[in-house]
Amino acid sequence: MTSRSGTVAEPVEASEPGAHGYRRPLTRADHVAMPNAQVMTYRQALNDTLRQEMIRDDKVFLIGEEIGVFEGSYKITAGLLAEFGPERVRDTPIAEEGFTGAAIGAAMLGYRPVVEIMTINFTLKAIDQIVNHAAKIHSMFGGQSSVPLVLRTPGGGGQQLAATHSQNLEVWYAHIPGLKVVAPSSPADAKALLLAAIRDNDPVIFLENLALYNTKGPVPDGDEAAEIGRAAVVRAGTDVTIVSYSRGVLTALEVAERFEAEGVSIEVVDLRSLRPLDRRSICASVMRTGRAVVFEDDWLTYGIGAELSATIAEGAFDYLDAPVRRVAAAEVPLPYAKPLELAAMPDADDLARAVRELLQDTRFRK
Amino acid sequence: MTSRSGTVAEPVEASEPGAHGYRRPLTRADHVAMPNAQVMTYRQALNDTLRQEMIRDDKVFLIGEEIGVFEGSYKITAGLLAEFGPERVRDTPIAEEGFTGAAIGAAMLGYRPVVEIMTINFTLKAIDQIVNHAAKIHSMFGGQSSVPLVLRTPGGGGQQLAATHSQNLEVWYAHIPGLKVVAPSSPADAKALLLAAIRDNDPVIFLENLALYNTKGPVPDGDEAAEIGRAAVVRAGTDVTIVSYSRGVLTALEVAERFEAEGVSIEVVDLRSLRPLDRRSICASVMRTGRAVVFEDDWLTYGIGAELSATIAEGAFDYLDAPVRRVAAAEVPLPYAKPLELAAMPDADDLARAVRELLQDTRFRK
Amino acid sequence: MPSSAPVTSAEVNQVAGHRHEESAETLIGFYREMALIRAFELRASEMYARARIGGYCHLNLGEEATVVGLMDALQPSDYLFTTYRDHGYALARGMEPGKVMAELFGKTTGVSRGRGGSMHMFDAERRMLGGYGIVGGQIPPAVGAALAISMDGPAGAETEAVMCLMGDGTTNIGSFHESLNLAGVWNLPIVFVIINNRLGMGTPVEAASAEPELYKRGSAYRIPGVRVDGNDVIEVRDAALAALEQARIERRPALIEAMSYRLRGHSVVDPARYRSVDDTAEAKAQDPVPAFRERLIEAGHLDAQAATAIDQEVDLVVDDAVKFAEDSPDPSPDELFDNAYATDVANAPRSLPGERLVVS
Amino acid sequence: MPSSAPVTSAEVNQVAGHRHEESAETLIGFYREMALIRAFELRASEMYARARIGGYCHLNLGEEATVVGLMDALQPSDYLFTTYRDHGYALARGMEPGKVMAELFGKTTGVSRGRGGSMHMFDAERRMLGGYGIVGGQIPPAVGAALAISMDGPAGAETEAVMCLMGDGTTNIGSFHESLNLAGVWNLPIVFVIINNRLGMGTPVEAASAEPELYKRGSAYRIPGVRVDGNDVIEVRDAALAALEQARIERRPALIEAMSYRLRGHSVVDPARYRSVDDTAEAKAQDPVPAFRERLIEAGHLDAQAATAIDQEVDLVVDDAVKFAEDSPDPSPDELFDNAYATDVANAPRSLPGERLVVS
Ligand SMILES: Cc1ncc(C[n+]2csc(CCOP(=O)(O)OP(=O)(O)O)c2C)c(N)n1
Ligand SMILES: Cc1ncc(C[n+]2csc(CCOP(=O)(O)OP(=O)(O)O)c2C)c(N)n1
Ligand SMILES: [Mg+2]
Ligand SMILES: [Mg+2]
Repeated sequence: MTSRSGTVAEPVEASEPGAHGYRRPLTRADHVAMPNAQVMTYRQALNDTLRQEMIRDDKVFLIGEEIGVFEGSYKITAGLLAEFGPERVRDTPIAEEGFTGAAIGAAMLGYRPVVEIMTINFTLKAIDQIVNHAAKIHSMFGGQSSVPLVLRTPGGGGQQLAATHSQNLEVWYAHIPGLKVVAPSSPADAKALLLAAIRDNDPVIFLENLALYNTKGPVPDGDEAAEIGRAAVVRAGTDVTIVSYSRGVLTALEVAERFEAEGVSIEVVDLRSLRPLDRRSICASVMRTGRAVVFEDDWLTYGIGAELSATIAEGAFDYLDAPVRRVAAAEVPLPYAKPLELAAMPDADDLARAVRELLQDTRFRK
Repeated sequence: MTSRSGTVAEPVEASEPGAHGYRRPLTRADHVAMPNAQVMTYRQALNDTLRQEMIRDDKVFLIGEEIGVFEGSYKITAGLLAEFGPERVRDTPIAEEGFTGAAIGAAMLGYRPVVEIMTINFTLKAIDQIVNHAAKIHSMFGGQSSVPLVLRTPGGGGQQLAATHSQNLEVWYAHIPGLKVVAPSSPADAKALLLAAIRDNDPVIFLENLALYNTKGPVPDGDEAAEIGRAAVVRAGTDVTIVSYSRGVLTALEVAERFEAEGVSIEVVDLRSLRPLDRRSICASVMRTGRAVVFEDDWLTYGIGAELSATIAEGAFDYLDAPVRRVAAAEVPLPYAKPLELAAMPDADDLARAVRELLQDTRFRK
Repeated sequence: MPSSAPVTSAEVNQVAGHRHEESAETLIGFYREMALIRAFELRASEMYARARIGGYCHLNLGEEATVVGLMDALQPSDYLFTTYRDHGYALARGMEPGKVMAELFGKTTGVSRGRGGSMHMFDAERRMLGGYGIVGGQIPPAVGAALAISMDGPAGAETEAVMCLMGDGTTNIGSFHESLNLAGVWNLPIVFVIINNRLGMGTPVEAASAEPELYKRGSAYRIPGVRVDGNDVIEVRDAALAALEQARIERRPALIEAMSYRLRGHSVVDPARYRSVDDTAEAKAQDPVPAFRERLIEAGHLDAQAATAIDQEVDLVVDDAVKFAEDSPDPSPDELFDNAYATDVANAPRSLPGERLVVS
Repeated sequence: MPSSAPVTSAEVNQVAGHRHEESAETLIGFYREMALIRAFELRASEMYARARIGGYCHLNLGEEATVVGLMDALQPSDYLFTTYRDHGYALARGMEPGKVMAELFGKTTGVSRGRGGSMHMFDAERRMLGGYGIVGGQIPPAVGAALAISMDGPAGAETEAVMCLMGDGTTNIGSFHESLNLAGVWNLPIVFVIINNRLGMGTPVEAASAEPELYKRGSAYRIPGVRVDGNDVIEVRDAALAALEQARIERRPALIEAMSYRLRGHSVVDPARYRSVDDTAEAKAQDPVPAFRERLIEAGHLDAQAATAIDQEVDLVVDDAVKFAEDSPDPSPDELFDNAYATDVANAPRSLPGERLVVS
């Protein structure tokens, strides 16, 4: 068995379970100069951006369970009911299929609903509406209608929520033509990608992560949207590429820091968009470094990392000095007990070990 | 644009849509000697096996929409209501979540339900029960209960059923720990894997394919179950490995025949089990041939082929002469119109072209 | 108590006061529409047998009176959501028969540009927001359209409403429940219509629904329900008018169950062997199209010759539709990625099967 | 008509004839159980604050009378399916407090071996077939258990039945509808119980359910419904007995709505700021545990001293439970793949994060 590094708790909101936060390594925001930026949490960036877009466009409205009176399970919508009223911050019964479908219908009539589903685990209840309806309507009806809808939902384990409440099922959505799937890793991207998602005319799955809500970083003023479909090199390096997304990027950056001390230069690619997938940026990085590790919280087989590994092996074949390494979760329903949860979930130590083995396998010399 | 080969229609059952069958190339059954085997359709093999298992074990029962009086949308359960009565061949209301969940509960009490969901597209309605319940119950409750359930469902496009009725979503299930997923490509495997699935104590997704039901092959007598988790080399070859499953295997075998005439020897690996995935057999084949093409009906990005390509690149890195080639469907909701459907779905010509390019890239010489 | 006492159609009509004498012209117009649907569906069946149409193909044969009655009650500004059994609704909502047939043929001139086929007719202009192939799939979006209307502005006799159609078998799926509850709790202008043709594929209503009097199912959401004779175009129309009025003015949802009879199999390829001779005979005996023709002749609105002239006229319309569809171009494979997305984005996949992954 | 007339609890009890005087011993036993749940939940809350318990943790505080009444009505051979709010049910169904606490602590001695945690208590022997965390997720499997019973053999007073619990908010999700319909159409021996604590997280019943009198929702499936005072342990127990009897003997499902009041937030970390001072005060005023204590003292079944003795006794039980949980071993990471599957198969994945893919 591997030993696990202890995690340092950050203060968590009362509405969040457990006390197992993550150490916040440097984020993208720390690496990129941002004029007119304020430092804030990922949660705050989401909240501000929702507010900003609701002010800008009165067709934008929020819909979901407990987003109004309760202010959201994870308090992302705090204060918005008071500001915009119950019609634009619409609390729903527990009926994910019904209200997600209703958001689709409203979108077909020109509204721009932002749906919150409490966690990605519950999106399964609405998946027929998401995949067989939202994703199909534009194309199947010959372009006569579109579904400008954003579905915000957090994924991720590590909070001792056990098997049914700790999944990372984004690969399912990332697989579906007609959907777009984005997964910001920093507060700045949370804002920029949410702006892009709300303004896009297609259904966008906006993946959040329980462990990111309290992370902090600078967020620029203004309203510059990100470009959906583009990855970002969030840390430049020359020796190894780590590709990840969402929470995984923080772990990747942490590991990159560790190796810097040893003189190993790691480049970190943040996917940001899972669909479309920016194969070009991923492969370009690996062409520079010749070594690749892909990192995700999800189960290994048929996960996001499978596509990444395949993409790299196919697109940068001649540049690879050794096979791509995948670091992902153990393939079991995530147990409740902390020692088992820690053993099952990939962490910085696991990632560092894989990087180290890859360096050895390729006889890396400074 | 690529040109598409015409397809030759086989007689289809009255309950099947369209007249667009597939040419039946040689199947595994034609290549393996089978004593005491009768030639029959894939449909008949399923029907016989269900009957056989219901006779053997009175805990086995069938449940699903229109499986009794209507004899099944695709007539897989024909005659069974008359033979076993409405309790063991249970017609249900249109309520996939309800009756799949009910099958789970019955399985927890010791029954062995075989659920039919008309097509994989409708499994989305039941997916919370499948993924958050059937797949979790054994592990999450500490092994105190198990869910010996088989969920039979056909996938696949090519019948002009349009975007919501033509999907291949098996990769979703193949991704989930706690589930087993099998996908027979021949009548013999349909029997052997169904026997295995029914006798297994875990939930097994049993993937059928609309285009396979009328295909024929020898099916051995007796009741030898297959081993879940093992792939099979269904055609031996030395120059290229094609990895596929379900209907794709037939296309792979057809292409292999084509190339044989040119003196290129193609090995075909039939996954049979998508979860667990038999990485060893896949990589062993590629280590022999040095060239790999993966073929599937599903969309390319994050499909089954992504995992296969990654697996090969990671497991047979030093044996590959060129990157793995993936042949899969164009990433659009499948259109109704035949020319568009043909353009979107991968066929033998597409596969042959990829094989030919791979041979060229690797300067293949006889 | 709104949830317990079943409301009869007579009551609804009285309340709303819609029962009035129809002019001969109106009635003849209804007959023409019913006859057109009948002719169109028979031709569709034939075209399927001749492999001009593929996939699944579900017909409205036997449901013509319901189709025409419902569509007549709608205002042009109302929104319609329906099922895969949608040809008749497309026609009665005013879509050109040629374009409907072209959709069945998978042609670029089809109402959904050949992308949707039989199950997926759509016409943004006529506010027919789709036939849907997933059982119950149309209901939540229909509720959402009603939600949009309710957000657009206050109630009133001139405001828009939504009509959402479904089969009897569909009342047993979860989305039915979630949707009716949402419509009830949010007070939305929507009329749910159950076309009870007594079967969901081969399953009788009694085997599928623990409460087989389906109009009563609204009681779980305080939505009043009414059962009407689906073979009576006027009764259907009046019930729909009353329900739509309630939806517009009171912003309260309503539920209508139209009792109907499927003349043939579930789809064109279903020989319906599971149906008894008696049952098939009864369906035929209740066939609304000849019955309405008879009724108009008896009432003196039409003579046999005029009726036959209509039958011939709609046959010609269908001939033209077939010709239009046949002459229309097939979509070109080059168009495969058209409308893949409504907003273009970077790196959207556009590879054809087997194409080399281009990344550099 | 079974679907329209609401049945009162009094009627049910009369019909089934269960209302009889309870012995002092029985009543005191009920109090002890209620007091135990109360003490256990308060300690669980404390242990959560001290980070001994993680994840989500939902308490039965305020629902003790309902919990005890329902569990008393069950035979040992009956099956129970419940929600994530399951500690009290686990205790009242006879699971050892130490093992329940150990589950909360994530220990190997927990009732689900530490795999499930607060939301997922399970005891095969006691036929408690699980707490379930997905809203409505337990309902279809519960119906399936009843289906299994119905396939096992004919009805009868001695046969098994299923009890399926859910919250008020849960009645709005699709699986509720599908499941009740299946139970109705298949005549299954199951009793559905809605614990109406007036809130689903922060949402009041009236904002979530178009028919807020939830016992009436059975009418859409011809399932008779009854509303009982969830603070009255005897009334709850009697309604459950009557419903179970009907399920056993007639193989007909039943629906009970127990009116209750959640004393605290939705889960231990919810400060419930959305609740008014009045509402919280009322919940407290209706608190069933002190009320029942009072009642027993007034009736002369207990004196204050004896009551206090019980309170102290259950506190000791909980002390022991905590000690047992604390002393129990943590699961070892080596056990991660235990029970990954019930039947071993070739190539089942057993890699730890970051391990090299071994294939040759
Ligand atoms: C979710 C789902 N399950 C099953 C099907 C297959 N199916 C198509 S139509 C149908 C019967 C529907 O019956 P009903 O609602 O009465 O409508 P009708 O066909 O009689 O108009 C079924 C089961 C489907 N399309 N979607
Ligand atoms: C499908 C699904 N949606 C949402 C949730 C989050 N959730 C957990 S409990 C709950 C409220 C349930 O309310 P109710 O049924 O009244 O039960 P109570 O908690 O009051 O006992 C919600 C929305 C969930 N667990 N599952
Ligand atoms: Mg029907
Ligand atoms: Mg509640």
